[in-house]
Amino acid sequence: MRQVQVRYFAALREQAGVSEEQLETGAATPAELYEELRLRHGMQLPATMLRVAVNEEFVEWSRPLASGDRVVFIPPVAGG
Amino acid sequence: MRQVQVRYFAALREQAGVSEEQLETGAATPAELYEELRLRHGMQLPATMLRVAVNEEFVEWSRPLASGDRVVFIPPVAGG
Amino acid sequence: MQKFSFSSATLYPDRYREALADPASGGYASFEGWVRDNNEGKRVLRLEYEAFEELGLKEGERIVEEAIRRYGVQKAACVHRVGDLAIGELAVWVGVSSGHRGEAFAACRYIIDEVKHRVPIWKKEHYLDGDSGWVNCERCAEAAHEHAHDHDHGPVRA
Amino acid sequence: MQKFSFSSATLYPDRYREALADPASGGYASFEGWVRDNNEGKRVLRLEYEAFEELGLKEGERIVEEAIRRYGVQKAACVHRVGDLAIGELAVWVGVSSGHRGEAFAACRYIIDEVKHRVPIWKKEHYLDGDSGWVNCERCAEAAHEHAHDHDHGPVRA
Repeated sequence: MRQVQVRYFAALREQAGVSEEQLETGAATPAELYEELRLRHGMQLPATMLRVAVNEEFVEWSRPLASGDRVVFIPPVAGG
Repeated sequence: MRQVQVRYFAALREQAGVSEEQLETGAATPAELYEELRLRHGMQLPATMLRVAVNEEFVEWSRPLASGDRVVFIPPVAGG
Repeated sequence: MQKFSFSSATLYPDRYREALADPASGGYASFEGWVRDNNEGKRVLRLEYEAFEELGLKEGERIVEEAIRRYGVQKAACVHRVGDLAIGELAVWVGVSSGHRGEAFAACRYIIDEVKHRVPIWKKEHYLDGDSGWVNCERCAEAAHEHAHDHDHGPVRA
Repeated sequence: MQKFSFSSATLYPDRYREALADPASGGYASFEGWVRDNNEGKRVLRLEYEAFEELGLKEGERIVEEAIRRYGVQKAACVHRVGDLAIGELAVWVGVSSGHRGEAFAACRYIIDEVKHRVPIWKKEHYLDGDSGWVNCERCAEAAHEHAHDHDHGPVRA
């Protein structure tokens, strides 16, 4: 099990009903973690619509997770 | 003979040594008028490098001149 | 000034421009995004910008540096508002100074295009009809509605 | 504001921009031309702009109207300085507001390009070496030198 921090923004924050959480997870990658959290929070956005960042950098969904990682799932952006 | 007003700007003003003059001319067109003024003022810029305006509008060099016309010879511009 | 930054207060382009001034630069191109009163046929009353600032700062700075390198311009910067904005308020500013105007325009365009696509910023519009939505996230909205609907009829959370 | 104007005093882009603000416009592109300290390898100390204002106003307004029609933008304007300018001073400002940024950039570019080629404005640069010259008018300068030379040795005027 790994201890990770997850932050939520925008539509995901509203769907998760929380902006940040610390959690213990068996997920080995962000992809697995997102599936776990979708079930827990009822988020319906598929991962294909998102990007993911770990420790404030964009990463692949298959990057191995480590304890202490800070994970952010990024819904479609709309700056400007 | 026609009575016309001529204004000079920039390089032409400096070459003519005057910024405006009223004159009597036998020139029937701006092209003829410019040749007359080149001789009088020693301006060496050929008409091919200039444009000409009469009564505050660009015109052809062959446009007939009338008494009371306000003529401006326009050296290469450089705004901005 | 920082190449990319966020601001929760009003933006002042005149101040930022001074930071880009350079005696060797003859041209300055800038772009500003203002809050419009309409989007896709709906009347917008106000909006909110939310950003993942830690990553946004890095990605924004990368974009500005790419533009400087790619177009050989002198200086460039971008500032993006976050928080609540009213109609007509300035949401984003981009400025580029350069020896030549063609490059200034191209770099400015590059920065605003990339910022819109790559920087983690989200815009929520509040409409006249009482509805609201996250822009570019139609399926997010759908998902949110379905979720709310499910929620009315029973718990969906673990 | 007037679509095109001349000013013999400092330009204030922030004021002009306000005149272009429109609740339906989400994008604003602007261009500023600043006085550079160099041109074609020569150090420039200061410069003068001279304009044939009566015709310049008409031609400038035509250019701005062409840009609005051609690119379908909301509003556009241009202000050009005349008189003596120091290094770093603002010589020309162009602003365009539009629903879409692509059109705003294109219209802004069109206006500055056309103004530089069509509006009767002349720029005289004063160089560090004591020389001066009318920009884009190399043969004018030559002609002026030859004239001055002739003049030293005898009258050339009728």
